[in-house]
Amino acid sequence: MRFGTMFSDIVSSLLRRPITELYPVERRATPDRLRGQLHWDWEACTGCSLCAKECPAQAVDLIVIDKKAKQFAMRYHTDRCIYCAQCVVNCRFGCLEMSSDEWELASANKDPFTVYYGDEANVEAALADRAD
Amino acid sequence: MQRLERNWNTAIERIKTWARTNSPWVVHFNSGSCNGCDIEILAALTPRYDLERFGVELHGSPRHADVLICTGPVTRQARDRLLRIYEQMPEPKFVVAIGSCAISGGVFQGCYNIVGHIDEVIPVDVYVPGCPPRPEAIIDGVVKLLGKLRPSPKPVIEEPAG
Amino acid sequence: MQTAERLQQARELLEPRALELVEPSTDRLDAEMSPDSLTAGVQALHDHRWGYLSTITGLDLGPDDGRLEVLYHFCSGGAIVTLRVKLPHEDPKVPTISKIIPSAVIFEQEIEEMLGIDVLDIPIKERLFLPDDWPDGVYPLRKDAQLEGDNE
Amino acid sequence: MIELAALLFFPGGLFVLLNGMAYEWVDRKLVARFQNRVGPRWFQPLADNVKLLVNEEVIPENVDARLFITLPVVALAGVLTAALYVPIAGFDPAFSFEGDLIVTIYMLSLLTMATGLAGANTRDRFSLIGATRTLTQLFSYEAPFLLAFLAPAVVAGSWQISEINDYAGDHLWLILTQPIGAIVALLGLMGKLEIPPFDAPEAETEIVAGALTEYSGRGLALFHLGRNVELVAGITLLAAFYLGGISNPIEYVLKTLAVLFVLATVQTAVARLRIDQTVGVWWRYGVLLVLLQWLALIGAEVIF
Amino acid sequence: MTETEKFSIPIGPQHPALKEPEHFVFSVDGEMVTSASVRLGYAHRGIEKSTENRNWAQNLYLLERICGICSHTHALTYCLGVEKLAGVEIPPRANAIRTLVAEMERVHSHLLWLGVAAHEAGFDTLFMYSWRDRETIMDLLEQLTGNRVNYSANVLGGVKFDVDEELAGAILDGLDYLEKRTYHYLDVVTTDAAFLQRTRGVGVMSAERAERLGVVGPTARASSVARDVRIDAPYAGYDEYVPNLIGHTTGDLEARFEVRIKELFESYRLIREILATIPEGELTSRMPRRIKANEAFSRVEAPRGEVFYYLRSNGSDKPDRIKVRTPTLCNMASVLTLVIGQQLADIPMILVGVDPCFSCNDRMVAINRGGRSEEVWTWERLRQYGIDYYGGSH
Ligand code: SF4
Ligand code: SF4
Ligand code: SF4
Ligand code: SF4
Ligand code: SF4
Ligand code: SF4
Ligand code: SF4
Ligand code: SF4
Repeated sequence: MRFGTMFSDIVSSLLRRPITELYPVERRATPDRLRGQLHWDWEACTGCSLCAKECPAQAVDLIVIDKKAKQFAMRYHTDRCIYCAQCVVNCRFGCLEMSSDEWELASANKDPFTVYYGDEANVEAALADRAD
Repeated sequence: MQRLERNWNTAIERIKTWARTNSPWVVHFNSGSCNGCDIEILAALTPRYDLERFGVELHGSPRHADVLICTGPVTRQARDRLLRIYEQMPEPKFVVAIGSCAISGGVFQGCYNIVGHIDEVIPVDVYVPGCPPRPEAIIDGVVKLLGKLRPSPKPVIEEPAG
Repeated sequence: MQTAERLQQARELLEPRALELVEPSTDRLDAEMSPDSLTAGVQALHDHRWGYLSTITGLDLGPDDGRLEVLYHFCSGGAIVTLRVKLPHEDPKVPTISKIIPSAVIFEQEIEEMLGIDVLDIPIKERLFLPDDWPDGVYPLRKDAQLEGDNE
Repeated sequence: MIELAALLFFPGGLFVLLNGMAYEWVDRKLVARFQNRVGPRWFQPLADNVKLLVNEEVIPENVDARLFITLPVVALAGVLTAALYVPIAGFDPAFSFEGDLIVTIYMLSLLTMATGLAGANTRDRFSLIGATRTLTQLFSYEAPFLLAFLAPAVVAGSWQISEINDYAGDHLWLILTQPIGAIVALLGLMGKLEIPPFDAPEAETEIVAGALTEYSGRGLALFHLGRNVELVAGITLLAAFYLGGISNPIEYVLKTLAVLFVLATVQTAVARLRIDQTVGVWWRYGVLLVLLQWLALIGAEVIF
Repeated sequence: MTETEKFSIPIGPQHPALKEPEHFVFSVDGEMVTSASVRLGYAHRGIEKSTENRNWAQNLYLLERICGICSHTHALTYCLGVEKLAGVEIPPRANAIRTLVAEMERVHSHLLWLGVAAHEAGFDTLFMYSWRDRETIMDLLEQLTGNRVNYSANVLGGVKFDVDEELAGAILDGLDYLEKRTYHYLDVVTTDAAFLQRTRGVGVMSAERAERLGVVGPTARASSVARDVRIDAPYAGYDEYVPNLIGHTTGDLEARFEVRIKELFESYRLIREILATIPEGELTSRMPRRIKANEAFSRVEAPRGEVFYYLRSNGSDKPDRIKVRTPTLCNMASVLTLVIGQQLADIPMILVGVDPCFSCNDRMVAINRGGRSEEVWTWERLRQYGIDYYGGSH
């Protein structure tokens, strides 16, 4: 039984700089594997929809614009996504990737949480579809 | 004379805003989360991230708090508690929803005992997606909340519906 | 003691009381019980200090079978013994085993609440998981339960 | 006129408040550094208090509203009065008379009493428990604390703070001759301020925020400020009595900060005592130790 | 006292640390506790039912989120069960990586628990330091898996990622630091006077009692019940990487601290062993999307004790029934039975003693005498009552 077993820690901390990282002033590099926002390469996509099918949170939708011509758009909800990467695993064509740098997604309103991917015409078509 | 009064009023407003943005005291409520977000919030208070740098203090009583930090989807049983805590907080009050399930239900969408996400029960000021968001992302959310307060202090939030 | 030995011991204990014994894999022994012989089986395991009650699972076997089933899982080392009781869909009743194993109450409460299985003489009848305003007679784990929100 | 200014601004009122906030910052910063983190910014206590002052004050239902509002005022007024008799900033106390030591010590207790009453008044269960604990603790440390402060008075042969201060300045530091008294006084002060390990009355893990659970806005701010003033007055007294007196601002700053440093160290290095343990510690050891020292003092008087 | 008195222990609904809020109600006849019940459900989301509406892959992530603290445990238990159902053998390298993550999770969880327990005891400095050091393992987990909590390391049939030399080196460096710190914490919890007076001799549970009640995990082991699924029924990589059983005989709170901290050393050893001898090979096996009708059990040793899953498939791409039994529920059940027939005055010790986490135990009790005015009892008052009741020999 002793008193003040943490004393050594206290003294050494007083003499050292705090361990605190000064985020947001300093931003530590994030590991490569970090799972942030999802990105989609529409050129490689075949439209198999496997990504959407096994998404546990209904966070991705594949919007078919023109099936024959392989024209697709993708709607992705950053606020539903649970960053599990099942969609990345499922895609056999490697179209999906999770950014290791885009994880500061906080926002004061929900608009930025719905993201459309695809080339311009397709996104517009998808948006128009939604407006109806 | 009128100008003096106006200047005086803006000065007072400035001071109020300054004090509020520099002293956000928080209270935390888990309305059915998986604990993942909760431990990350706690982690944000510990030496590595140290939210006290921004004046954030964790309080147990909603009466002392300015900011309610919510995690998790809202379960049927927790709904009333959430409302009650929100009502107990003094004005002006702010709400931060942490984690995908607090914003949209996340992975728990469609479970039978979930009544919805936080902003279906009380108004939310800042959303922080992630499952769970990293402590830095939570700090980012807090900073965004403070930024939101800064330009013009937000007037009283309207009472929650229901 | 090896898993096989443990299972052998359990087999000896349950043989006289079970309707049927099967070993689906090397670490398992399943004993089909009738609601009446259940307590005797549990008592036998308990008296010989065979393992501990891990949990009780209730399940709905679906419209084809039309029955409910309650599984009592006992673990000892690597061995798992399961006592299975099949019950009718209408008015299902099992005796409580909490007289023998008091810590079973919580699991029994759960099957009552989630599946509407009447556990006779259970010491506690209060709600455990479901919200206070949950409607009576709705048992979420039954296959035919009508639950709002549980779409998809 | 000058007296009024002394009362309101310096060394009374405003100065003590600012001083209190500054010391709160030092204390929090030290604790943070001891825990290897950065800690609050220098204006943190100011921002906290201003914010509380401008925020809405919720008056819960079924409390005595008048009491609810006046208690914080009484608490702050009490400690501010106490501060007038203490050599703040190294100047002679604003007021002084024979026996002011006793008055000061009781004025310092007023804050605790008010806190307890405030808790009892709000009827919230956490507040009630907090109030009970606050008062229990008050009764347990009060006697040894008082005795520890009276010992210097006895050797100085006066009940007047300024005279004891002068005496302490002229003689060997009392912390050397009366070490036990110094320790008991320090611990008593920690008990008064409800800082760890004596923070059971507001143990966040157990009873949310103790007696003040239901307070918000202005009331909470006043209690906070009261606590800060008490901190200043307390450590000033301690430094004046046990660390060789305080006669100029430099001495004041150095000596009070030294006490504050010790306070912060002790508070970081220990775990919270349960309330029954707190009471036990005080009655079993606190009183005993002080009495021992008294005996030694009397013995010394007799021999020399 | 003939009226029935009811005690209820409300657990702060807002609770920054962890754990689902729970609510105990004790009925008392005079001095004797006649029944005890617990109210869960504030965090009840209806997960078990929802599994029946999701396909096998989606359920992995749903179940992982039963609890963020042992997320990998739940995902692992589920994967092992599903693989058993489908009869899929997973590659040895995947098994080793699963074991690696499981042990790293144990490290994070035990350090977290140490911090929270210290915080509950009012020892914030220990809380701050243990969480500071916990960041080391959190960083490593993030580097390895891509997320700090809810790692999603598993897929059905294997794991998502590999460890390379560089990562292994980083992990080993982290462990060296943590090991040094862990010795220090062991020293703190076994010698610090202020801390020991809150833990030594508190909440003692005898071996016989623990055995009978089916208590699991470190709580059981601290009462010298040798129960550890990793040893009793090895899963994943544990038949190659065998942990030693850490036990203690006194069964009090101090013993539980010691067991957990000593388990950390075991975890460090296992992690080092895994990294040194990890087998080469594939990371995944093929999983069918539909699984033939079958049933399986799956047991895994979570940081807090045994997790038990029952899984049943019906030939579709969705499960027919999944039953989850978490260690906390199991230990909770034992609390409730332990108190029946006990003196009122013993309740606090029993609660504090059996439950592995204290966050809610050190709160308070409200007494409702026959439905009239609600009298409030503090934890302290109850404890004081206990002391008085036993003649104040304390
Ligand atoms: S392999 Fe993929 S793209 Fe091809 S048919 Fe199957 S699901 Fe569709
Ligand atoms: S990461 Fe997971 S939750 Fe997010 S879109 Fe992909 S599958 Fe869905
Ligand atoms: S899984 Fe890949 S290829 Fe298939 S729809 Fe999704 S992104 Fe396109
Ligand atoms: S967002 Fe994810 S980590 Fe947070 S509570 Fe929900 S499931 Fe858990
Ligand atoms: S004491 Fe309880 S309420 Fe306070 S921070 Fe700790 S866990 Fe949360
Ligand atoms: S784990 Fe338990 S409490 Fe949580 S949702 Fe499932 S049944 Fe409810
Ligand atoms: S035992 Fe259960 S509740 Fe506790 S941390 Fe693990 S998964 Fe979560
Ligand atoms: S500390 Fe124990 S009793 Fe409290 S919430 Fe956690 S598991 Fe439940």
